[in-house]
This record gives sequence, C-alpha cells and structure tokens, in this order.
Amino acid sequence: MSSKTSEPQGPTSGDSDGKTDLKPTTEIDDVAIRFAGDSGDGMQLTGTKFTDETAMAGNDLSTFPDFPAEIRAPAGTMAGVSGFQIHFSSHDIHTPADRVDLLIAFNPAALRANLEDVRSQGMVVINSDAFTQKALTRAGYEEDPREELKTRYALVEIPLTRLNREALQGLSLSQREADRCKNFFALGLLCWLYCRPTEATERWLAGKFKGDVLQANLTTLRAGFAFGETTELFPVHYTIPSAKIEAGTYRNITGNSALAWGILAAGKQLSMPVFLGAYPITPASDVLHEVSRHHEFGIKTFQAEDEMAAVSSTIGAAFAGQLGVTISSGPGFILKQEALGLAVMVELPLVAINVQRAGPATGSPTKTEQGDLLAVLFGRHSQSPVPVLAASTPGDCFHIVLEAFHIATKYMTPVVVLSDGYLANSAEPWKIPDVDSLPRSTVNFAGRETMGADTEFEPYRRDPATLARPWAIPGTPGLEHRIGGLTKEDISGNVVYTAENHQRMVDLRAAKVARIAEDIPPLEVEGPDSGELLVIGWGGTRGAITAAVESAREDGLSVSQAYIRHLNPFPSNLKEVLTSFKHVLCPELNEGQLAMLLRSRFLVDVQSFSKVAGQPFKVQEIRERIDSFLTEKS
Amino acid sequence: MSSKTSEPQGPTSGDSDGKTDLKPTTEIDDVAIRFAGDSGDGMQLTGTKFTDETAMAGNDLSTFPDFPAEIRAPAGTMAGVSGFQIHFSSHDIHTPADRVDLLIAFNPAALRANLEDVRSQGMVVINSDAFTQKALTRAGYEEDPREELKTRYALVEIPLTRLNREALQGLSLSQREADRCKNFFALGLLCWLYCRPTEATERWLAGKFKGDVLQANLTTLRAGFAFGETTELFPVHYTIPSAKIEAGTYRNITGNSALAWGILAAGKQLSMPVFLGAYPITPASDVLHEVSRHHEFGIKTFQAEDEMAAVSSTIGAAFAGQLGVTISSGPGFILKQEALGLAVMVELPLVAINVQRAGPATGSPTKTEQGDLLAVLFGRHSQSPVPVLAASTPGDCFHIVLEAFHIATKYMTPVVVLSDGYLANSAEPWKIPDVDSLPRSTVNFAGRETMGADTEFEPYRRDPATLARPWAIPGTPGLEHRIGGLTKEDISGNVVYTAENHQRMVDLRAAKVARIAEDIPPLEVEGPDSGELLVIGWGGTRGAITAAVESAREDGLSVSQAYIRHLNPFPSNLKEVLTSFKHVLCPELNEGQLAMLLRSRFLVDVQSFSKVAGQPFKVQEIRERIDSFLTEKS
Amino acid sequence: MAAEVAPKLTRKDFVADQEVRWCPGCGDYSILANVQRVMPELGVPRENIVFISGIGCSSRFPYYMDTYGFHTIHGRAPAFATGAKAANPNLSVWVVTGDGDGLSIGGNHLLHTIRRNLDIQILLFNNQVYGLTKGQYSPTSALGMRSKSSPQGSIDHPVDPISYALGCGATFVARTIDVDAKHMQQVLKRAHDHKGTSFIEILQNCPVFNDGIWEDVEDRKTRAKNTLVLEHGEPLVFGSEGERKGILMQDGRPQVIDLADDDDPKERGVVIHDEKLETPSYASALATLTRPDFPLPVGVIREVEKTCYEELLEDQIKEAVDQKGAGDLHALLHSGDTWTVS
Amino acid sequence: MAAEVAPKLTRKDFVADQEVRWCPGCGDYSILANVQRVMPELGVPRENIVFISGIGCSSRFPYYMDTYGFHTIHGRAPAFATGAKAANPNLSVWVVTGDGDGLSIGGNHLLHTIRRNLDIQILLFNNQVYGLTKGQYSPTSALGMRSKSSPQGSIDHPVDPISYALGCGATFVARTIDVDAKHMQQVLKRAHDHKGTSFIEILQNCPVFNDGIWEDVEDRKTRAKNTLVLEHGEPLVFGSEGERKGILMQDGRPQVIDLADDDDPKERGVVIHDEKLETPSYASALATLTRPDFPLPVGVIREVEKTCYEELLEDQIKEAVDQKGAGDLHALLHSGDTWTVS
Ligand SMILES: Cc1ncc(C[n+]2csc(CCOP(=O)(O)OP(=O)(O)O)c2C)c(N)n1
Ligand SMILES: Cc1ncc(C[n+]2csc(CCOP(=O)(O)OP(=O)(O)O)c2C)c(N)n1
Ligand code: SF4
Ligand code: SF4
Ligand SMILES: [Mg+2]
Ligand SMILES: [Mg+2]
Repeated sequence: MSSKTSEPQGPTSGDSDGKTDLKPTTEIDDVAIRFAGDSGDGMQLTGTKFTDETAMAGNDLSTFPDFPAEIRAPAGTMAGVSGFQIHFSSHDIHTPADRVDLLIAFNPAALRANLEDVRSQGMVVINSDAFTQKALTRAGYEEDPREELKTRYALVEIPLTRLNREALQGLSLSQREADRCKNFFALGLLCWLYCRPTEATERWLAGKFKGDVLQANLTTLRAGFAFGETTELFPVHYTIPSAKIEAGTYRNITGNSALAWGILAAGKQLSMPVFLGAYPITPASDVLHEVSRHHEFGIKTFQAEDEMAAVSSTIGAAFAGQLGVTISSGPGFILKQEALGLAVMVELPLVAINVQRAGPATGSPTKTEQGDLLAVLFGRHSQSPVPVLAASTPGDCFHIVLEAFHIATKYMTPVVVLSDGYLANSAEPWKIPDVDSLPRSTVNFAGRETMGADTEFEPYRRDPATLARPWAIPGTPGLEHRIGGLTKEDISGNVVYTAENHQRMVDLRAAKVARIAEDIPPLEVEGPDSGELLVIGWGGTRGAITAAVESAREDGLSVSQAYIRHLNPFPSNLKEVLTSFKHVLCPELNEGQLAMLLRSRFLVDVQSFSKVAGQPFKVQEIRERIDSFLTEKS
Repeated sequence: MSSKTSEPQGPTSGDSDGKTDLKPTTEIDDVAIRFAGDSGDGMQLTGTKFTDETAMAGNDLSTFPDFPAEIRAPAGTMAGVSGFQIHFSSHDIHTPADRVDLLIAFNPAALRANLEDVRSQGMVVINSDAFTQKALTRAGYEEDPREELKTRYALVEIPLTRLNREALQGLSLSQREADRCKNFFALGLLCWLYCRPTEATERWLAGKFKGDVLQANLTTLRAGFAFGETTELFPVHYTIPSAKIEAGTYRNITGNSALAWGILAAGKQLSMPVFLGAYPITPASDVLHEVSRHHEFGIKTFQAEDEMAAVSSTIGAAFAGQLGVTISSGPGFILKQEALGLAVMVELPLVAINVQRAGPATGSPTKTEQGDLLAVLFGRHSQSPVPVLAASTPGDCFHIVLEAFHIATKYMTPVVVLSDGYLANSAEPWKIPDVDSLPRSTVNFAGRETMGADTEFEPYRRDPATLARPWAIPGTPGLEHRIGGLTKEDISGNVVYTAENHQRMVDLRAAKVARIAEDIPPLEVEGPDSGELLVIGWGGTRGAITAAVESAREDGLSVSQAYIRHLNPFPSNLKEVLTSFKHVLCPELNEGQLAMLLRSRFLVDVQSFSKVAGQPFKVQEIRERIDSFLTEKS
Repeated sequence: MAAEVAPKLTRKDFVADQEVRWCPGCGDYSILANVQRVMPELGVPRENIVFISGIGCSSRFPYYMDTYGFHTIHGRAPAFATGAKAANPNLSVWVVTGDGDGLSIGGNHLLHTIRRNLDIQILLFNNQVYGLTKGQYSPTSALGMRSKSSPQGSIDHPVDPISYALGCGATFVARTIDVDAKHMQQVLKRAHDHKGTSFIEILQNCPVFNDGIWEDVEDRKTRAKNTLVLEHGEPLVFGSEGERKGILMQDGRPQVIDLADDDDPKERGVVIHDEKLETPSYASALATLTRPDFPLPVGVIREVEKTCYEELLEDQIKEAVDQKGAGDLHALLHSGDTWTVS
Repeated sequence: MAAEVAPKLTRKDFVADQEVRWCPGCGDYSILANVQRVMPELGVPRENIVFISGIGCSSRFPYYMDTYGFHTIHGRAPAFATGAKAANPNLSVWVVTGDGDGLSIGGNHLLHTIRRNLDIQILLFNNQVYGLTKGQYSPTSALGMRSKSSPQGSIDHPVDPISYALGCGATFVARTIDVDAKHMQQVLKRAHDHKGTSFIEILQNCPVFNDGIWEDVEDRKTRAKNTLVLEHGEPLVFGSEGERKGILMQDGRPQVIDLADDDDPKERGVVIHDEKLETPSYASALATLTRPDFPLPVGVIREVEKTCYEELLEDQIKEAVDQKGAGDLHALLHSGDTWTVS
C-alpha cells in the first residue's frame, strides 16, 4: 500500500451539494476492509453496497462474503458472526486479499472472530456500545481486549449504537427498528473514509424502502458520512485512484448471478427454450432464485422434490427438445449421478452445474472447497465419460454456461460445470459483454425429411465429424423411437448384449468426449513459456495463484502459471506445457485431485499443494509454497 | 488337452449297481463344456448339477454362467439364450476356459449364439428335434447350418425331445411336464461321456421333488446315461483323473454364496449381531436371499424401499451398535454415496459391498465389469476416504467380508468391498476353512467406567494407535452424545466451522485410512521378484491373469504377476514391486482405473490393457497382449 | 392441444418392431394389447405420444410401443415425465411403472407428480412382486408372503396404491385388471380424457413369481362376485343375477347387503357412486374394501378438477412477458448499477 | 421394553450444553422446550432415548437434546431410525423432520417407515417453507405462495401431511401447535404410548421466512374458534362459550352447525370422535377440513393397532432358531455336497 497525502479538496461524493472536504486526503493504491457483525446486523448488505460504490468509483475490486450455515445463529456468539471483505485498488487485483487494512466489528464476537486477519497496525473500528461485560463473555473473552489491542492495531472506538439512535431521533421508529439501521451509519462513515460516493446506495434505498424507514436509512447514512468529516478520530481520509481498466461498461457480478444469467443467455444464443430443474441447496440455490425472477425469458423453472427428480425432469425436458440445465452442490450433485449416467447412455444434451462446498457429508455448507473434481469425472458406476468445465472467476461463470450448452448440443452429451462457494458469492467488476458478440449456434433437430421415405429412423447413427447422434424429439412425425439405459446397439439403438457391441459403444462414447478437445483452445501460459516452475490450477483459485505468481515473478523468480478451464477433455497442448518446465506445482482446495489426473495422464511429477480448510487460498500461502519449493529443489 | 485311451472298465458312477462299462475310455486332463438353451430350458440348473458331480469326481473346476437380463426372454431367440460353461481338469485351473471342447445346444438359437466359442473340431451336440424350419428362422438362420457345421466340428445330432419323451412314457406326466425334464436326459448323457457319478444329482432330486416328477427326472437322467452307453454316436468316453489338490474338505461355492456366508460368519467371529440392509439388484440380490434363509444366525435382514434407505438403515443399526452391512451393484451403490459420506464423517463402522456389473446406466445387468473402482474411491463429494478391498475368486468373497468387518470395527470406518458379476455367479471348488482357524476379534464399546466421574464424554477423542474414535452406543448410561454430518470439532465432536479444525479433521480422516496399511500384508509377486514384465491386476480377473502369466512363463518369458486385494490403502511395498520390473501391464475390465491410480501415485509407466465388453478376459487375450507387449518393447 | 389431423391409425401402427421379451403368460402382454388398441381412438397423432417408464418387467413397456419412448432409471419415471410434459404440454405422456418401481424406490416421485397434477397418465402394473429381479416381495405384497427375500414371510404391511394416490391428492384414481380388455380400454380412455394426473392401478399376474394372486378377480367365473364395477351415478351393486349385492355406508363404515333381483338398490339405501366428491373420504372408504368381506372396486374411483402444473408454468411466462416484455439480454446485463470506463 | 429404573429426571437433564442456533422467535424453541419437559415423564432411562433427524432448521433438534442424537442427511432420517430401532428395540426412537426434509426429499422413507409400523415417533415440524436454505416454498406451502424460488407464486398443489400419513397406512396420526404447550405435551405422551409408528404434524412458525401462517390457530384469541380439539369419545365441538359449534357428517360430507350452550351435541347429531375406526375414511374426512369453513383438527386423529416391524423381525430369528437351532457356522459351511481330498 503506497500512499501520498494531499490537502483538503472539493467534494468526493458525486453529489454536487456543495459539501467541501474538511480534512486532508491521502492517496493510496490498495485497501482491503472487512465488515463483521452478527448474522442479523446486515453485514452482507452493507458490504454489497460498499462494493457497488467502490465499483462506481472505478477501482478494481474483489469481495469475499463469509457467513454461518445457520439462518440467524445466536446473537453475540462466534458462531453467529457474518463477515464481508472487500479489496479494492487502483491496479489490477485478483483476490479479496489475505489480510485487511481495516476491520469494522459490530460486537465483541465479530472482533474476536476476525482480528487475526487484520494486518499488523491495521485499523480496527469497533462499536464501543456493544462492548458490555455480558457481550464480552458471550464472545468468549475472559477480559476486555481493548487495552491490549491498542498495542498492535490502530483501535478506533465509536459509540455506533448511540450515534445512530441520535441521528434518528424525531423519526417515528421503535428503538429496535432504529437500531437495525446502524449498518448504514457505518457504511456512511466508511464511504467518507475512502471517499466513495453514496449515490448508488441512496438510489437503491429509494427503490427498496418508503416512508420513515427510507428516511431513517438515508439519514443515518448521511450522519455516518458527516461523522467522519467532523470527528477527531480520523485525521485523514483516503482516495484510491481509479484503476486502469479496459474500456467498456462494467457492473459488479457474483458467480451465482453470472451462472443464472448465463442460463438465460443460453436460451437466447441457441434460440431455444430452457428448462431448469433444481432442488435448493446452499450455495447453489441463488441461481434458481435469480432465474425464477426472469420467466420473461421464456425459461421454465421447476423446483423438484429432490435432486433425483431435478435431474430426471431436466433429462425429460431435453428428451422433449429443450435446453436442460440442473444445478446443485456436492451432496445434491452426487444424488444425480445415476441419472447422469443414463444421460450418457442415451446421449442427450444437458448441463449439470455443481457449485462445490466444503465437506465431506453436510460439512460446512457456506464454506468453499474444490473437492468434487474426481466425483464429477468418475462418480458414476462403470465407464461414463462426461465433459467437465470449471469457471475461474465470478464473471467467467456467465461465459462457461454458454460454452457448456454449445458443447452439449453439438456433441449430444451431458456437460458438467464446476463452480464453488467462493466464486458463488464473491463479486468482481465485470465488463458487460456485447450481446451481439456472444457465440450463437443453431440446433438441428432430426427430421423425417432428412431420410429416405422407407428408411427406419436410426437414433444412434452418428455424425461422423462429432460422433453426435441425432436429436429427434417427440412431436416429429415418422421419427418415433425408443431410448433407454440398457446397452444400445450401435446405429439402431436396439437393446443388445453382445460383447463386440458393448465394447464398441464404450469406445464410441469415450471417443466422442475426447473429440471435444478439437474445440478447446490451447492452454495459455501466463509468464514465460518454459522455465523453473509452472504453477497450474483450475477453478476459483485462479486469482490467488495469479497474484502469487505475479509477485514471485516481480521478485525475479522463474515462475509461470496456467489454469485449466477444460478438465475433460484436457486442452491438447497440456502435455507440452507441463513438460516445458522443470517443476510443476498444483495448488488445490482438495487433496490433490487435478494433480492426480495430471500425474497419471502425463507421468509428470506434478506436486500437489493442498488446502482443505473451507477457505480460499491466501496469496501469501501460495507465494510461500513457491518460494520453499524453489529452495528445496535448487 | 492331452489324452490316453484305455479299454472298457468297471462302473464309473458311484452307484454300485453292477453296470459295467461297455466302451473304451480315453483319459484326458482338461475339458471345457457349455450347456446352452432357452432361459426356460434349465441350463443353469443342469450346469450346476454337472458342476457338483465334477467336484465330487475330484477335478479342479471353474464355471461361468451367462444369461439374459430378461426373466424368460422370448423362446427360441438369440436374446433368450442362457448358457453355462464349466471347465474341469486334473490340474490346477484358473478360469472357465476361453473355448469349449463341447457345446450342447438345445435349439438353433443356442447353437448360433455359442458356436464361435467352440474350439475348432470341437464337439457340438444338438437337439435335432428342435431344428425345425420355424426355429431356424427364429434364431436368425437363413438356412440350415448343420451341413456346413460338419466341416468344422464334430457334430452329434440327438433327437433329445423324442428320446426324453420315450423314456418317460408310462408316467402320468403331461407332454409339457415331460419335456421340461429333457435337461436331465442331457445331463445323464454328459455324465456318461465324462464318467461323472450321478449320485449327488439323484440325491438332490430326491430332496427336491416327489412322486412322478421325481421319478421322471431320475428316469430320464438314467436314460441319458444309458443312451450314451449304447448309442453309436459316441465311440469313446472320457475320464479326467482327479486333480492334485491340497488335502481338506471341499465344496463348490459361488462368489455370492461366499459373500452371504462371510456375512453370517462375521457375526460369529466378532461375536456381534449383524444387520443387513439391502435393496434387490442384479447381480447382488442372491446375497440378500441367501442371508435371509439364515435368521437362525441371529442376523436381521431388512429389505429396504431403495438404496438410500438400505444404507441409511445400516448406518442406523451401526449407530445402535450392530455390525452393519449393505450390498448392491453399481447403479444402486452410487445412490448410497451420500450416506456413506456421512458414515465417513461420523466414523461409524460398516461394510458396503458392490457386486459390479456392466454399464454405464442400466447397461447389461447380467454381464460383468470392473467399472466402479474409481467411483467407490472418489464418488462422494469432497474428500471422503474409505478403505476398499476387492475379492479375486469366489471363495475369497468369504474371507474378504471377514477382513472388511475387522478393519471397519478396528478403525471405525465404512469399508467398501468389491466383487463383480463374474465372481458372483461362477463356482469353484473351495476348501472349507476350519471355523476355529478363522480370525476372531472383539469390539470394545465405550463405557462410562473408562472415564473419570466428572469428565464429559468426548466422541472424537481417538485411540492414538488406530486413530479410531470410541463407539459409544445408545443404551449406555452417561455417554449420551450427538453426532452428525456437519463439520465436527476434533475431540469434542461439536459443530464448528473454523479453518484449522476443518483442515485437521480432513487430515485425520486421511491419516486414519492410510494407517490401515500397517495391517495389510505386503504384496506378493507370483514368479520372479523382478524382471522384464509385471502383470498386475485386481478382483475377478485374477484367474485369467494367472493362467496367462503361467503359460507365458512356461514358454520362457520373463513375466511375473501380482494382484492387489487392498486398493485403499495400497500395500506398503507396492512401489518397490512396481519398480522392480522394466514394464508393468495392468489388464482390467474397465478403461484403466487401477492403472490410473498406480501411474499417478508412483509415476510408473503402467500400461493399461482394457476390455469393456461385459465379458471376462480370455486367457488368450492376455497372453497375446503379453507377447505383443514384450515384442514392442524389445 | 395436439392437432387432430392424423390419418386414422390402427392397433398395428402402435406395435414396435422389437421382439416382446416377457415370460409366456405374463399379464403384461394383455395390457400391452389393450393399450395398443386404445391408442388409435384417442385422436392424438402418434408422434405426440410418449411412453416413459422406470425399471422392471413392466417398465420394458415403451420398447414395444411404436411411439416415442424412454426407458429411464428405477423409480424416477414420473420425474422424467414431468420434465417432458412441462417442456412440451402438447405431448400425450404415459408413465408405465410397477409396484416396485412406482411404490418402492419411486414412491416420492409418485407423490409429487400426483400432487402437481400434470396432465399425464400413470399406469402402475401391480403384480405384488419384483419380477425383473426374480421374485422378491414388494411394497404391495401381502403380509406373510414368502419370497426369495422373505423365506419366512414378509413382515411389512403392504401399501394400497389407491389409498396412497388419494393421500397424495390425486385428481383421477382408477383400477382395472390385466385380462379385462373392455374395462381396461374404457378406463384408459377416461384417464386420457381427464385433465390432470390420472393414476391407474392395473392388477397384473406374474405367472412366474406370484401366480394367481388376482385369480378371483381375473377368472371370469368369479369376477362378478369379487369385483365392484364402479360407474358414476350408479349404485354400488355387484354379483350376478340371483346373487346381487349392494353396499351401504353406516357411520362411514361400509356394509354388504343382499339384493333381490327386482330390488331398487337406491331404495334399499345402496350408495350411489360419486366420483366427483370434493372430500376424498368416500374414495378412501372404497379403497379400503378388502376381500373376502367386500368386493374389489374397479373403474374410476375419483375424478375431480384442479389446475395443471404445466399450464400454470406457461401462464407464468405469459404473465412475466406481459408485465416486463419479452426477456432482453442486453437490458438484463445492464440492469442495476453499471459504470463505464472509457 | 426399557427397564424403568432411572432416578427421577427433570427437564434440565435433557438440555444439551450446545448453544441453540435458531433465529429469535422461531417456533422450534417452544417445541424443544415441550419435548424436554415431556421426556422425564415417559419413564424411559435417558440413555435409551435417541433423537434422529435429517437436514433443515428443525433437524438441528438432536443437538439440543441431552440424549443420544444423530443429525443425518436430508430426507433419510426415518430410514436411519428404522435401522436403529430394528437393531435395538429397547430404544425409544424419535425422528425430527421438517416439511421439506420429511415430505419433499424424504417422502418415500416416510411412506415406508409408516407402513412398516416400527414403534417410533415421527415429529414433522411444518412451517410451510424451507427455512435452512433461506426461504423457498415447500411441498406444504399454499398454492400461490411467493418465495425466493416462486416469485410469481407457487404453482404446486400442497400435500397435506395428515392425509399423506393416512394414505400410507399410519396407525397413529396427530396434529399439534408449537405454542400450545399443554396440548403438545399430551400428544407427545400419547405418541410415545402408542405401539407403532406415531406421526405428529407440529405446526411451527418461521418468523423469518413465513411469518404468521398459523397465526389464527396460534393466537390464543382466535385459537378456540379455529381449532377442533379432538378427544376420543367426545363430540366434534369447537368454539367458546356463546359460540359453540359442532360438526356433522352428511353422506360423508362434513358440515358445521351452531350449538346453543346447553345443547347436547350428541342429540344434535354431532359426530363423536372415534380414533379407533378400522377404515381410515373418517380420519381422512377430518384431515381435509380446511379453514375458514371448518376449524383445524388438532389432537389424535387416528390410533389403531397393527404388528410392529421390529417385533416380527425378532420373531423371525426366534422362529428360525426354534426350527433349526442356533446358527452353526461349521454346519453351514459343510451343508450340501462336500468332498474330502486326503
Ligand atoms: C437403482 C436400482 N436399484 C435396483 C434395481 C434393480 N431392480 C430392477 S427392477 C426392480 C423391481 C421391479 O419391480 P416392479 O416395479 O414391481 O416391476 P415388475 O418387474 O414386477 O414388473 C429392481 C429392484 C435397479 N435397476 N436400479
Ligand atoms: C441432498 C441435499 N439436498 C439439499 C439440501 C439442502 N437443504 C437443506 S435443509 C433443506 C430444506 C429444509 O426444509 P425443512 O425440512 O422444511 O426444514 P426447516 O428448515 O424449514 O425447518 C434443503 C433443501 C441438503 N442439505 N442435502
Ligand atoms: S417375471 Fe413375471 S412380471 Fe416379469 S415378465 Fe415374467 S411373468 Fe411377467
Ligand atoms: S429460518 Fe425460520 S425455521 Fe429456521 S431457525 Fe429461523 S425462524 Fe426458525
Ligand atoms: Mg412388480
Ligand atoms: Mg420447513
């Protein structure tokens, strides 16, 4: 964090209300802050609003919400703490940051649960009203930590509850209602501190609330801003110049919204109706919610009774000629494996999305992990190959769904898309793609006209180029036929159990999926094409890997990185890439699943760097591993 | 097949009825024959009875039943053909043989479906009464194949239907009832041809039937035997000297019976009640059937409504303190993965058996495959390690269940046992183990007495040696506690979501399973300890691999073999074994699943030899691959 | 609704070219024949007809119908059918399932499909046994049934398919018998005409693993005595001339009375069959009539009207388009806060 | 049967040391308190009590009970309970589930557990919403309910838990309300005393995602008017003094009549509640009474006797041992044909 301080300037808020800035501003280029409070304190909302303001201010940013599995875990306890971290910067950033420069803690439990992530001498803002003896005990503090804290952090105590109540005096709200607004006081204060505009939040409030509640929120937001300006507690405030980003129109997007919009976009881009069958599960449910809000896209959403029905109905819809998509998370995804195996056998197109979470079993549903790679590849009985793609950033979730549908319909196959809990809820500024530039394709259903008058329809006669079988949908006269899960005869699709046919169909299914490699762009290496160390990853760890590798390269180390979006089939140049480096390191939030695939396929000594703690990688962890690795090996 | 002919001798049947042998006998040391007919013709029964006689005659043997998925597929069609092959010998044999020396075909479809497996100039016995024009057409023959056949085989036409009817004249059976006995005529004939006793069959008939039906079956059995003696069609018959086998009492056993008896034995050897929860599925159902016949062992069998309930009830029983076991085949097994993941999290002992079948999807339910290795290892979401054992012969199925229970209870973990459709239904002579020599162990439930008076019970405080947590069962005063699928805190078992604890528990679960390697015997190599080529396999392919490798070694090739019974964790000397050979070949009835594991773990260039045709390996296939492999590499 | 332009079809048009692979004498043959006979009379173009099944002997059914067909996985056929019908409401969707497929592993999908009331037909072939897996007892097997997996007799109380369907909120519930061709065809037509999920239990003999369980109602000689043929608006009368009987309800408890041939059943207080009753308690009373004390009701037990899922689903799209206009991807991507970097 | 030797326990003995993690005001708190209060009165040693649940807010229940507890996976709790009870019939097994856990993903296990009639208790907390996953409509949500996954209103017809349980052949079916402590405790005790599977629907308020759906029966002011408190042998009378009403059944159709305070309901033809009726049609008529036209029945709707699965299972072992002697492994391995090589 580099900084330069300057004298008081004009208004930084977009409002031209003539406010003048009374304090000096310091220019810094990179900040990470975290909001933390009870699940009921509105931390996720506050964080999201600050994120929007920050985006509008033109910074690059990355966020990380972290909340408990309970709806509203017991107030004041460690288990009930909800956090929202945002990292923003005047340059390109890749992660929500390992440590925060500022923590704002609404109660002692929030302080205790988050303190260790504050950088040394970082700022810790607390709601001093919440530091009662009872609350301290509830948080598990044996004594008041504040004195001790001052030695290690810049502690700022603010009587947030009282200030908020005072700001709202005169409005006809109950005290409880008033107290619920205090997060907006804090938001106002932080907007002042980092010279963010508050416009977008005010607009959002106006759209969301009316009457006294609207008034209260606006009032306390502004009061918080004003408090920053006047209080002695903050001698300076900060500007973060806008980042140099590619020209274009941007918005913030989370992985889950991007998946939902990708699904809606797929219908448009393939000019076909979409059917989404799903059963709610954290952290995938929001995709169902978001899609359900947009029936005007002609999409049908079906909340099934369970995951088996979710995937089965989706396959049924695909059979009937629609773009089927189903979404779940690990525990639900594995319940779909039997039906996905049927989809492999009957060769119907379909996209199955798995937003991975931390396990095993119910595990930690709101935490992230990359534990399901082998399960999606190999979790069906017998040889049952499916293409697998993994998204690497929130915005990528949009494009990957489109790509998955393209593959599914071109090759007549179910396709699995992997996301994870971190991507699902994290936000990043996303350059909105030009709709006209998005890939389009047309699906050709089989029709009687393509056949001779007396020929029998052959549901397993393949396109020689793609090995896809024809998609003949009910309602098409003359193509009546039967499909099913029993071993199919090549070409005719009849049921047969002969050995040669069994082998042939196994081979054909494998060959078809392998052939998709022809549509996959070669793996790109970031950094030199060869050298000492390649760090290779997949999915949502991309940001952390990029940041770590870039920093290592800045320090003169011979390190490059690559990330695999297509996990089955692999990009065709993968072997070449791997063998161009002396060493390969593979950081994963699992026990080395991609590493295992690479080792077995290419007999390259890929070293796994594994973390399975329900949390994303910190940049520093990867950087240290790179350093220690290079030291060991040299 | 070597042979030596001798003059007519005394009775070969155990009956001392004074029959004298009227024809010369030829001594041969190895024969394979196949019975083939409609599903309704009783081929499986006939084959089983012939197997029993052969076993009693002291030969080593191996059988292979092969039948359609339909209960009684359309009579006279290829789809309806049911076959039973038996290979018997005066020396040690390992497989049911690649080709048969004699085929007995009850109708044209049976002939057509099986002919290609008869060795050149082998004997083909047909029921000439069944070779009507209609039947030929139904079988798909455009013209009568008999003339042409004679050039390539020793064709023997017998009017089986008529001979059987004639034999049964005078008994008060309807023609349909009489016709149903004709398989016993054939059995009698073949018993004569190979000098088998008919005692055991007669005893079995007497136990099974009464009155005219008993009489009819006995009569036609003897008539078939007599027909052999008198007809001109068979100039000689054959004796196969008994094999030199280890001393002991033997019986025939199929893999499924052995699994069932292993389950019953487990209750005895661990002195605990057993609970079997299962949902029927081919080819695993017979295990449920056999166990259900033996409630006198104190076992409880529960036919669940589906696989989820089967495994869940079993875990419930384990929670309540019983030896839980659940059994299924691929499509059913994968439905149990979610609950098995819970068992991993709550660390309860349990044995889950998967009798693999050919897939994907419903596939070919009565055919065999080894397709589920990766699915049982990696098919649960997240990191969810379980020990995996695979049986390699029918008799081994008995011992492996005992071993699995031993591991499960010692380490407090679910254990997966793999069998397959081939092992399930094949029979081999099995040396009955001495019950007193079978391993025993005692399970120690946690009790209040082991704890201090005021201490809280800690359900996740582990035994330092095994890392097993205590098994504290409901009904034990003072140990009331709660378990579940949410991330558990080390030692206390409370629900927590902290990163360090999550990582620690992931590591502990992995370490616990890895530690089981200490109980696993080192991998044994059959043949020299090092050399040119190691052929490595697992599961039901063991016999074919052994036969192929032995034959290669006999021909002077430098080939050894090893087979892996413990697939997770691996035997600790596995790396050493693999690296002692220049090349490693891994034949599997899948697309190279074990090969993948070995390559990734040890970075050894293990070459996969894959067959996925619903059929076991032929010895010759493996032998040829060995030969070509050694040629390529040299 | 499907356009009714197809040339007149015959039974043969519905016979697929696949060899039928059931055991000789299996009740499934007769059901197949009757379904094939009814199809041409429905006025639905053949290409709009879809048969969807799970796994079991019964579930091989679609292979033998020359329509669109999908043999899926065990127990989930209603869910596949839900997707197909929801995707294309023009299709005439028929689910074929067994007592094991539909009521053992598949009970949950039956429940939810029935309550959503999509306009499909569900035919459950009840042979009280798992045929395909070679003879285990099923959820409809009688207590005490000896089977491969219950050599000492089943200890599960059976579920009654009709009561179950009623408990799930079914809008159309009927029962018919494999060998009663005319009756089955009538019931199938009624099921097709019903707008909503039609649930039909078809009693089916499995001569191999459970022979004769339905003999008293299958045998023409005893059928009249043992079945109660339901007709809307007609009294609950059964038996044949000289042995007519009727059914009364006393305090919700059913009771059989003898009727002289010239008795007016209505006057004697015999219940008049009413399919349309809003409360399902009458239907549930019918469902629980058990032999030998009572005859087995066959025919349409209940038919009431409720909205269909697939129609409401289409309505939601229309409503959304009416309110917001057809989905506009560009607008969606630019909704909410955006900013432009130049 | 559990030996009744435990020292007198109190509510506190059943309070686990874990912090309760439901939202403030959640109906689950009151249910927990009532269950904890009832436990000491059952005369079952604490170590013999087992709570088993699936996944959902409601399914966190076992963590808060100081008994043996097992928080399993979504929808399968009845199957886990089946295994535990069958393994050890001495245990007092309580299943806790929600409308989503029990009736959405878990409907099939509910069906089969109920029909097998193991002697366990199933408590289904019905808040008509998926709480834990933050507010989607559930299978019991009313048509039209707007939720996160149904912003235009749900288009699924709800299933009625009581009708469903009856259709499954339940031997004990009851309903009670989260806030009615006394009533709930009575019902819980009755459920425990019943030999067989007791199914209890507990109406539960979720203030966060579905606040107030049960308000008319939870609020003391309106409860008397809106609930029909069932007592075996008592007439179906509800309302409070001055506003008493009774329920008649006319041709199986229920009907409400006004009663003067001094009317004898029986004379007026009001139905006398009979839990024990063999045919479930009366119970199913009760189950379908819907507000506002009718009050909501609470209490024990049906209790009948049937054999219990776990007992028959033990009997089979006894019978087998009686007939064949205790299992002898050596004899088993040597059964059938064997031969000896020397
Ligand atoms: C997941 C799964 N579990 C089990 C099976 C085995 N299975 C196939 S059909 C069947 C029962 C069929 O019974 P039913 O539906 O009554 O059909 P029927 O054969 O009697 O017509 C079973 C258990 C399977 N195919 N898939
Ligand atoms: C296999 C699986 N699918 C989905 C989920 C997500 N999930 C957890 S609880 C729940 C619904 C709970 O609803 P309900 O039973 O009504 O409980 P409540 O929270 O309302 O008490 C769902 C869908 C899961 N945990 N596991
Ligand atoms: S087993 Fe039974 S149900 Fe199956 S085809 Fe044969 S007779 Fe029909
Ligand atoms: S979400 Fe609803 S049901 Fe869940 S704890 Fe909160 S109030 Fe209770
Ligand atoms: Mg059946
Ligand atoms: Mg709920």
